[in-house]
Amino acid sequence: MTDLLPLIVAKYNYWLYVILMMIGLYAMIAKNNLIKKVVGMNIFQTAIILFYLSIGYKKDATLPIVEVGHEGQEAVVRALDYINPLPHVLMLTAIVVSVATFGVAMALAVRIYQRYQTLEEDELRMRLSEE
Amino acid sequence: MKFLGFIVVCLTGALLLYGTGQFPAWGDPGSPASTHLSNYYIEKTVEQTQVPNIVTAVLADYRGFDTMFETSVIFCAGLTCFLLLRDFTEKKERFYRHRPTGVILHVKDSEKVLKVGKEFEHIDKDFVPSDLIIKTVCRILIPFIQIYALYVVAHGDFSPGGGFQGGVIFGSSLILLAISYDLKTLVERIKEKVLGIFAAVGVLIYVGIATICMPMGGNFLNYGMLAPLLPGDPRHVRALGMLGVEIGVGLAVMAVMAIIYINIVSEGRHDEGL
Amino acid sequence: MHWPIDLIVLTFVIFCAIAAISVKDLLGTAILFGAYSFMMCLLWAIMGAVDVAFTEASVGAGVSTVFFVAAVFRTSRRTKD
Amino acid sequence: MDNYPVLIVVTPLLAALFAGLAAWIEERLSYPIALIGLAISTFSAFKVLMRVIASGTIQYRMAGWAPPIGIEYRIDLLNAMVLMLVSSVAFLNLIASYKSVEQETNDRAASFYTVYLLFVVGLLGVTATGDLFNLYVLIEITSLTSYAMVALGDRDRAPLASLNYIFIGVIGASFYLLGVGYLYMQTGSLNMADVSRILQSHQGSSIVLTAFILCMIGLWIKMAFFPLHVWLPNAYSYSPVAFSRVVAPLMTKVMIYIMIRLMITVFGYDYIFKTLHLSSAVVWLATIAILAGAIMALAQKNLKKMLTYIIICEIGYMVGGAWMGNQLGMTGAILHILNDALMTFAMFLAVGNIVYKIKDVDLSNLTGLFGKMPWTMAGLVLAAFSIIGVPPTCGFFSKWYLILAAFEKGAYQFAAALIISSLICAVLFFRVFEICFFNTDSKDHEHGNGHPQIKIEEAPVSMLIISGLVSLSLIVVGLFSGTIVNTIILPFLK
Amino acid sequence: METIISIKPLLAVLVSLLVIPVLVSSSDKPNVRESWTFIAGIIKFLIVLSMLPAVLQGKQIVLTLFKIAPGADIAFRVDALGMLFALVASSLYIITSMYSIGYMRGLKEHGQTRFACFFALAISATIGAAFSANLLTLYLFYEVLSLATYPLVAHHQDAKSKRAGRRYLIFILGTSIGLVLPAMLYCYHATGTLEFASGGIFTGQLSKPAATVLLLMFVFGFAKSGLMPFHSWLPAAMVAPTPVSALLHAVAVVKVGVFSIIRVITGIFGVHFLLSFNLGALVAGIASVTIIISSCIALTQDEFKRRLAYSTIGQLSYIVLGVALLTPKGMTGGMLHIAMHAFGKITLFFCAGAIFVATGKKYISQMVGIGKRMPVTMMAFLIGSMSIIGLPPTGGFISKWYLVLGTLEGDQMILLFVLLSSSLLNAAYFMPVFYKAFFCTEEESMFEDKIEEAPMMCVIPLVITALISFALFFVPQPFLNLAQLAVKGILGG
Repeated sequence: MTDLLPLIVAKYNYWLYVILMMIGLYAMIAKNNLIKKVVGMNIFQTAIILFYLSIGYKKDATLPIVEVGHEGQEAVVRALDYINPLPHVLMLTAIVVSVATFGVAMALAVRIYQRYQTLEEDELRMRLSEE
Repeated sequence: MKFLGFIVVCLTGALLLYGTGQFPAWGDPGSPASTHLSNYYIEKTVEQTQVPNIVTAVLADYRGFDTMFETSVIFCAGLTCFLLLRDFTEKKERFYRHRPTGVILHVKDSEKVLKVGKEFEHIDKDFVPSDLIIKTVCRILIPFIQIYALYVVAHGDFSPGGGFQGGVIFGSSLILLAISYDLKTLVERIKEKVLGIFAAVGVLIYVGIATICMPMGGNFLNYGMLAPLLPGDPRHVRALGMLGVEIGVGLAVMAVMAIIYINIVSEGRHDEGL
Repeated sequence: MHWPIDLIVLTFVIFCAIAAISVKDLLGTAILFGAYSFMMCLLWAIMGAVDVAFTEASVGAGVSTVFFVAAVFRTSRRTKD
Repeated sequence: MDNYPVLIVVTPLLAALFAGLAAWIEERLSYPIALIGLAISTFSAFKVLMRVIASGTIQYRMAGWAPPIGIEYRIDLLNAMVLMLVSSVAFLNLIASYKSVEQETNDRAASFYTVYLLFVVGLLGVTATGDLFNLYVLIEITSLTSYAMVALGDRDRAPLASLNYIFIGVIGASFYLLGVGYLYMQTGSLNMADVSRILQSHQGSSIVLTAFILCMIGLWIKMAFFPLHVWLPNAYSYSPVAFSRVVAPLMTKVMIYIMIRLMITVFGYDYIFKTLHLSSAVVWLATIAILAGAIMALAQKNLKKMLTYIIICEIGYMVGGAWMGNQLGMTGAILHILNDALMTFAMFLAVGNIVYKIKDVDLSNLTGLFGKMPWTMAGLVLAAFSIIGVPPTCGFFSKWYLILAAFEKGAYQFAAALIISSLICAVLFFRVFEICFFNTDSKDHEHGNGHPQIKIEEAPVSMLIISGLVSLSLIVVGLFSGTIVNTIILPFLK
Repeated sequence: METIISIKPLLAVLVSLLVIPVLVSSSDKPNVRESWTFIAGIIKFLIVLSMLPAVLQGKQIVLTLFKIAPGADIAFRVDALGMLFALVASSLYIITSMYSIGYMRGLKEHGQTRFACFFALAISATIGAAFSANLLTLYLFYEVLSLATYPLVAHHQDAKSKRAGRRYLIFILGTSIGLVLPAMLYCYHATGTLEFASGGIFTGQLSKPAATVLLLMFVFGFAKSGLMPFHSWLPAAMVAPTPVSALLHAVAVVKVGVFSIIRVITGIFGVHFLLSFNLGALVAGIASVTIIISSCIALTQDEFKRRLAYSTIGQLSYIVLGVALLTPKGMTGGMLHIAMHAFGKITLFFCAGAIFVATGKKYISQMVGIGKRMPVTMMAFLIGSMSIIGLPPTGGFISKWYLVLGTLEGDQMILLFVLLSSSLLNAAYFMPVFYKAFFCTEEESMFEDKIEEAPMMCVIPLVITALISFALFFVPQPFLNLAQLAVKGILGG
């Protein structure tokens, strides 16, 4: 038990990401309202982004922006001083993808509401089976 | 469904927790992720590209190919919203305000559209904002927001930010205009056609810059080959290439954000809305 | 490490996430969702991912929320769960 | 410097953008632009294929950065084949689509072509890339465009189908992304070859195992492998014909390709079959998938819906073959990627022609079609035979390899499932043929004198020619399957 | 054995395939269309015939088209057995085309172009099956034949033909996909080849139970051979127009089934292999049961074509029986019976069709006195039925003679008994027809005076086939030589 606590503390970001992801996934599967599902989807995606950024984090390191001296006085850059930039890059892309999906999902929700006047899945299913 | 969802979620969670067991400690500088590739980027970026913001450099140069498609994704999202929602038919039910008297006319189911001018004013059915304070504040704020957006785009090489963030901020300023006044104001100022062309042109700038590198003798996206075309220090050519690309991204993102907003909020009719 | 801040933000993130999917009013969900995004963005800023945090602040807390409200405006606030 | 590999992907992208611009300036220009873009792409794919066959794997460095640093295109025989397949199917479909797009999306055809091209860009990029994250971005492009396309179909039901597709698609893509994250955490790299090299020394790691499971589940969701298939039937059957003709043959097949690519190039045979021992379990799953797909297809009353369930059944073939763990199985799976894409394409081309004429393809509406649309039906019959697995159509030969692989591994249940599904497909299609061949309202006339002369009402020539060509290619590809196996698949697997 | 590489087998297959587009394009000019059918038939026959001398000299003509997998190509090989079958099928195709012109026009059938096209396709597949060099190619043509025949069976497009077509497909396609395909793939898996070899391809890979199961899968899987219990498609398929029943369901289709069984027994398993496990007796047993039962059922059928169909089922089993005896004489008899039965049975079907064209009657009980109105037809019928029963002086006698010799050679007294008793049954179900047709008074006759012979195009073919049946008794050489050559090749003598 003694080494469990440090383990939990040392990786709490990862635990958090798992929890968020489970929340998001649960909302996507179990929620009845389509917009709620979209929210779940977004939580799910941000959880993954959190995971990636946690991979990239480095203790005692600073932002991945190199401090450059003026005109040619380039200091020696030590890799240990800077946070890993690659996950940031990847996650920028992921955020863009998620907002794109979000926009499309919202547009679809509006379309569905136009047609059926409801966003509740059970009511939609009822309407569909009526037709 | 709830129960099934719960089980699926628990299984996923268990799998992820299982995977977490052997993770390197959080923030460990010696983990593989922080040593294999990232060191190269951190150490070589400035030397190779003259761009201090490593994220921008990796985004627009080393992994510029990803970003090109990311921009295409955004373009595609805008196009999708347009395709899904855009409705060119006029709404049958309309409201007009008679300016001199302030009487509101409710026109139901009529093909005839009243002439909007000095006498009559077309007003929204659902939402009529008319708050002087908000209008005035936004009027003052919007230009500053837009300048800030341009700054974010242009300064992306040196500080956090870049084409995408700048584009979103610029787009937000347009949305703010629509919210504080009304949708018609925005649509009149920036035509749908302009937005559509901006979106395509933005991505085209990116792909175009990338493509030009090929006839110049380099691989796709190799900004280094653009040196003969660009003025200034050839060492900065990559930074310039990235700037060009970021401008393209910004343009596209700005347009797409506005397109998505306008289409969603007006159900594709571009007349009334939040 | 600013672990107290970190911890507070973490708590908020989870709180907002759960609240966002369980509030029975979609407009409320929209706002909570914006708050969630913003908390997330803070968390990332703490972790040194400024670019990502910047993006999330403008996208997640900004534009997405606006899209959300716009969609709710055109559909309905009603939700059963 | 030779830029063909990137031209395969970039020309359609450029064409998409120009077509998008043309939508606002001169709408009629967008179709020729799209056509030219895909033609160049197909030509480049052909060039690349020839070069790869002649001189082996091609590597192309984006922006000139060496592989683990930058993104590379690594095109070997398998990629080259799939690239050729995707680009030519997309190109042919575009030719055939002109009329049906006009019919289905009258006022926004230009935007349709833009989205269509972006979809193709996504598929091509997914196939060509050698970078795990680039793959994700391109999967998202394909997904996003397909959400859009699906939603454009049937006015009433398509948006809901599309939204459900989004939810499941996002889960799938996110699982894949997570898997890549786990891999990145273990290796610090995103380049497939590099990751594979580093993974050699982490065979027992739980991170790698989780990554593997996540990637596979993600891809299975994306390819609609049986228990995860729920989104596919609605999404494919409500989408516009011009799109379902390209998504049905290509989307799932490209996903299978990715699965095979991950299995062979990234994780490696040894890891999957010697370290994990998951083979039998997945083959059992595939067996169930095949049977379930076939049985669900039996319950359908709509031709398009029925075909979508057959796709699910075919996915079981390929997954089972790939997981068989022997060379024959992999050969069968890869060959079936090609064959299934072609036969589904032929099938949907024919169905597209029918939809063009009679809108609703409920089985009860199809009476007398053999008389009305003989050429279309000929194409349909050939495609159906290929799906049933009648020699010499190509469907038979991939089945041949798959069953042999099952025998070799001793997975007799899989072989039995293949044969049963063939029989069920035969029942399915002959049910359709019966409806099309016999007039239900025909009186009990003794000797055919009462047959009214049915007027031929065929689809437009542009659609017919493509349909006929593709259907004939089923036989040609079938007869040359030995050549394909020997020049492309076996050298690749060696 | 000497082999010649030649494109002729391919040509023989392709001729009628290539003529299909021509037929389609001339669909509104019936005379042009029919002459093309003829020309194709004759060219096909000539090509087959031109290969005969080489085959009779003991050479084989081979051609490999496509390499699919090692040991399983799409390839042709013309040997004596294939030659025998191809000769029968292609010669009868010409005669049947002539007959079908008379029949189809006489009845003003619809969809004649479609009919001609699928007929051409079917005969192509038949020739292809005859010339197949390995099981894969054989299976390919077998399946093509099954599918090409479906529109012919269901030609009338009414409810009855729908049912018949459905039954036809369930039996033929179901067995070929469900039984033959796995069996074939298992063979390939076990041996790595599907090439027909005179000694079989198995070299001890199979235990007896496995071999039994595999053999049964093949024997029942080739359901076109009509072995019970997979026979009932054949009577059902009699709803098809008579030319179809005549050529396909008396000659081409059913014989392809039997031919495939012979190929599997001799080329895949090998005679010695089967002898060592005593599996020949099993097949022979199934065949004899089929012979007896089908003959008994034939007695009860009143519809003329159905009676013929059950007779066909019995006769096909003769062939299987003969080959399953695994003795030289028996196999010769079986193979010879392919030819002899073909000429006899096609005559009978032609007669049934001619009667139908002339009078519209389908049932035997309605045919009282027809012999007086259509004497030529009924005389041909007599010769045909004698050939089937096995009475001299018709060709049927020769094959049956060899079969009997075969049973004696193999000491199979039960089988001998089966053969003889079934001959009696044959006579029992054919002779009443003849009796009804001729031996009745003028009052009993069911026919008006105005009834005449069917059109010339119907009568000439049946006269020709009857004469050939007759002539084969005196000149059985080409077929007999081929059969003996084939047996010699198989037994490695």
